Amino acid sequence: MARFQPRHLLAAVAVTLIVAAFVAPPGGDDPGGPAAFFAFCDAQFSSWFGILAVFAFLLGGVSLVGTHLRRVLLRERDWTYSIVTLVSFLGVLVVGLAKLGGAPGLQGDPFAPDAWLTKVFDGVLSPLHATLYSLLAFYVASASYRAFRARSLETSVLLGSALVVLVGRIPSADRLTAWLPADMAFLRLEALSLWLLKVPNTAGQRAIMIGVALGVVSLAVRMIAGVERGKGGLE
Amino acid sequence: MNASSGAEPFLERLDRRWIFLTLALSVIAALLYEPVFPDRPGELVRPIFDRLESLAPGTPVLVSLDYSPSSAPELEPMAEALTRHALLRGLPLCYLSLWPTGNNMAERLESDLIATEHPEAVYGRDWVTLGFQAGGELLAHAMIDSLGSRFLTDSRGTPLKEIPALAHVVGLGDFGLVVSLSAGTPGLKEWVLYVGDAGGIPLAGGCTGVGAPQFFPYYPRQLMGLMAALKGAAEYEAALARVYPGQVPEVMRATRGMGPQAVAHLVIVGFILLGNGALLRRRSGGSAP
Amino acid sequence: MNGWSVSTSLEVWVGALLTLMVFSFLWRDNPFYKFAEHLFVGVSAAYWMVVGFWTTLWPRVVVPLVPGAVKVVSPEAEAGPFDPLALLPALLGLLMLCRMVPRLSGLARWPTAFVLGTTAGYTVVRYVRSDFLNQIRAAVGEGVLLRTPDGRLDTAESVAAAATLLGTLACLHYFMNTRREGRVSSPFARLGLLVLMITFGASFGSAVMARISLLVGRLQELMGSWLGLI
Amino acid sequence: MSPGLALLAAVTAALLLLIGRAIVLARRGAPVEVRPLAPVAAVADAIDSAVAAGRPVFFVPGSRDLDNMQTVAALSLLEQVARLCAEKGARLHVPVNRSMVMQMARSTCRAAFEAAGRGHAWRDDQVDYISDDPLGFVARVDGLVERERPGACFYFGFFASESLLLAEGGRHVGAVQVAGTASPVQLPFFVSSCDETLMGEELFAAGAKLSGDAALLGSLRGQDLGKRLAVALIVAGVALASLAQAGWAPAAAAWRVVSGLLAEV
Repeated sequence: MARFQPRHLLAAVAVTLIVAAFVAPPGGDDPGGPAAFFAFCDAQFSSWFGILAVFAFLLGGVSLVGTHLRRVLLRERDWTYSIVTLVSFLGVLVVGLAKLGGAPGLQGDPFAPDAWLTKVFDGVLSPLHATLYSLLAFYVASASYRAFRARSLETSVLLGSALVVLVGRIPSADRLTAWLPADMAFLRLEALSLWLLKVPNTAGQRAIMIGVALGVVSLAVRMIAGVERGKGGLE
Repeated sequence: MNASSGAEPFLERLDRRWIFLTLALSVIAALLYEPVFPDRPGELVRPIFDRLESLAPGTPVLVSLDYSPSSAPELEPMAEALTRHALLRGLPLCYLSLWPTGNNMAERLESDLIATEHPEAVYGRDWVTLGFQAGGELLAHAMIDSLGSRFLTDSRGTPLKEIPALAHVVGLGDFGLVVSLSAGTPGLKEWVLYVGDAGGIPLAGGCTGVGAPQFFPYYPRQLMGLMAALKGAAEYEAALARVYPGQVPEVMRATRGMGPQAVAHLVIVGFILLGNGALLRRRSGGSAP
Repeated sequence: MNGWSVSTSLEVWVGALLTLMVFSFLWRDNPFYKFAEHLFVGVSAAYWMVVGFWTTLWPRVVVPLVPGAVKVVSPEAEAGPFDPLALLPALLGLLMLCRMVPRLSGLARWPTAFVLGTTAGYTVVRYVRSDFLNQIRAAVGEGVLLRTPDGRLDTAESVAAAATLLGTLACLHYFMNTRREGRVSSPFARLGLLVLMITFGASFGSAVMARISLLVGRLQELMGSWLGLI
Repeated sequence: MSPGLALLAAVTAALLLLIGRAIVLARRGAPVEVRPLAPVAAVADAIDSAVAAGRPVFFVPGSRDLDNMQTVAALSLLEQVARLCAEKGARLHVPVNRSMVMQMARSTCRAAFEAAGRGHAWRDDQVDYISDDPLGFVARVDGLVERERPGACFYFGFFASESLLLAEGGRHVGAVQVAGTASPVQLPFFVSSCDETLMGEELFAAGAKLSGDAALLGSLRGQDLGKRLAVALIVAGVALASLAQAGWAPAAAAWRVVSGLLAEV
């Protein structure tokens, strides 16, 4: 057999986990014999991924420090701001790994209420998180202004359904279409908005999900068979 | 499918910062002057309100608080509205939760609402808190036949038999209505699949805006009513204010929260119409404004 | 609207200033945003590395391999047994770090292959169950001839079920990657695209409320706890 | 093994075989005629317009790690985009927010540049790790986009609310933007802000169409066979359920068995 290559390991691990999902389903009783091996893989491999991700942090950290250090040393554009990144990165790394502010030495929980790391999270990270998120309100407004234009049949349908749902969200907006006679009640704003979110929206979501499942299985088969491109990482 | 390029004169090339400024100023103004937009219960919310109105006093109502503080802004106003309505109609309330955070969500309702607005309410008679228990959908399913099989006591250690509110309750079917206020999993979906379908038990729900689209298909066959996002809560509050003027706070939480939302939606709809108006004018040969 | 009562808490001030720095980007790129951006990168990168170290590497690699280490974190704790199992992920981790040594960088392909293998292996069955079979079950539902509890034909719901079914099949048709020679895109596929456009318009519209509440929350923080205006 | 699990095993096996067989047939030369996909064509055009304007090309492979299949699909697309950038002499910049993605993206791009005979033009720090925090990552990428003013932006892979934050940033500097994600919740934001969008399954098909590789095109036919299987199951299920509802006894009995089985999956 050709020398055992990384892509053979990929195929072996993938096939093992697929079989494990049936031979040793999670929550089942503890299987004996060969199934125990599959149960072991199913349980352990995903936790190993988490461990590898932490090892990889070293590579990311080295790259981050390298990029910003080079920018400072070569006085590239915005190099003064790279100092902010370097100082804050190394500072928080020391504060967090050394658990400063909490119990003495390395004792206690790094995320304890009085630990400096928690103060950094509450004081710096959470306001930045909340504010970045809140930019979405502005971008939703500018995106809808530009994209919802009746240029083609497709964009007109996009515009129509968005408008019906948006106006439907304005309190007592259904007064706008309350004048419609009873037998045309399904055209009233609220009924239409409910219908859009109940019928076409459900149909579209289901088709997308079924398609994605097939795309995922197809990519998995290509990876296992070793024909998938983008495995530059394995060359 | 090309959604958004194409050179168009003035109004279409409007600098996006005008949109940002208008939106910011309108929301700031709404927060300062707190406009109230009267609302009316919609097709999905009215059945829940009517159901509670029709129950004979003394019929218990189950509210499952399946959310955490991060979703409280959208779901807690629903819990408050249901609590007010049940207490006004003399329907004993039973809080439980599939989420560990359910316990303190119940405590917030007890301290912030029941203690202040309904001091006359007596624990055990007017409301009871069973609290959180692990098990998710399996817990919900097991309670169909017997509540006592999983909750031997309430959250204060009192055996179920000694709680007047649950005197006639054996299984979930003995509740006038079961409502799950759900921010995710386990939540309303599990209640529908494991309780609504299986047990044939009348089920209503409350959900966040992002979660709403997945629940619309269940209405009305598997879900008799749904409060979706802050608007759903505001609609229930509108029904309460109309039927119980003076007995409920003049402007309740969701209705106040809908002020900035309504203003922001009006601004966004306004700009969309503006953009299309310019497009139509250009297409009909008129010169750009 | 009561008068101003500006907060005196440092944390509120830091949060408010950072908020304004990020908002300034809406006007245009400027030194304040650059500062907030670079601060955000440095603090958040380090924070998640610390989380990774103390929640994953320490309890699942260091302690099993060096049982005495547990005393460093909680002096009164008992040292657990030596667990050789932890050697496997640690070895794969060290192989990954060989990427930094040019001569050995080829060894890093093995942990990458392992990770890609677990991703493919875990994902296939999960997607076939929850996104393929369960969505097919939802699409079938209870068929299209639905009855009300008292046995009558529920026309409204039957029409809705039939329309949802038709929409799903049209969208699936639109997603067909290949086609028999010469067949131009069918009107059924065009219907599928229109259903998708309705889907995107409706879900865009229904997501606006959640985005607005994020902004409302931020402004309440600024106008409330910082400036005491509301 | 419970009946539900047996059904799941049967369907999984059927899909794996359908796709595997389609790949084998295609490698043996069976022709596969592929429906053109607008976003795929737009990728090459976007790179051309970036090179013409002397502006860089940005590629964001999603905001999750290698344990997400959408990230793996994005890295397959990255190989094609890197190949095109090498051939057309475009400056490629790949900001990433996971260390393992950084490592694989670097080796993928270096392999593509070397295959195009321009290995010397590739520097590993064109793939730069920013932060594991999705929002810290987005704040940085929006800043970079605003300052480097890329001519083309590609967003492929898993995105949460980062989708609109990135797409509006790129739109503001006038970049040609092509996106692709499998999450139905984020697709509306990409459709509204990008020039072209790969929807759901198309994210997994674009790499194959860009490469034109026989085996990969074969897998697309396999995906289509899977869709025909889904349509067949749906139509049969609806027919059976409707007949049962219409009161035809044998259908009702069969439907009880089938729906019971489906419920157990």
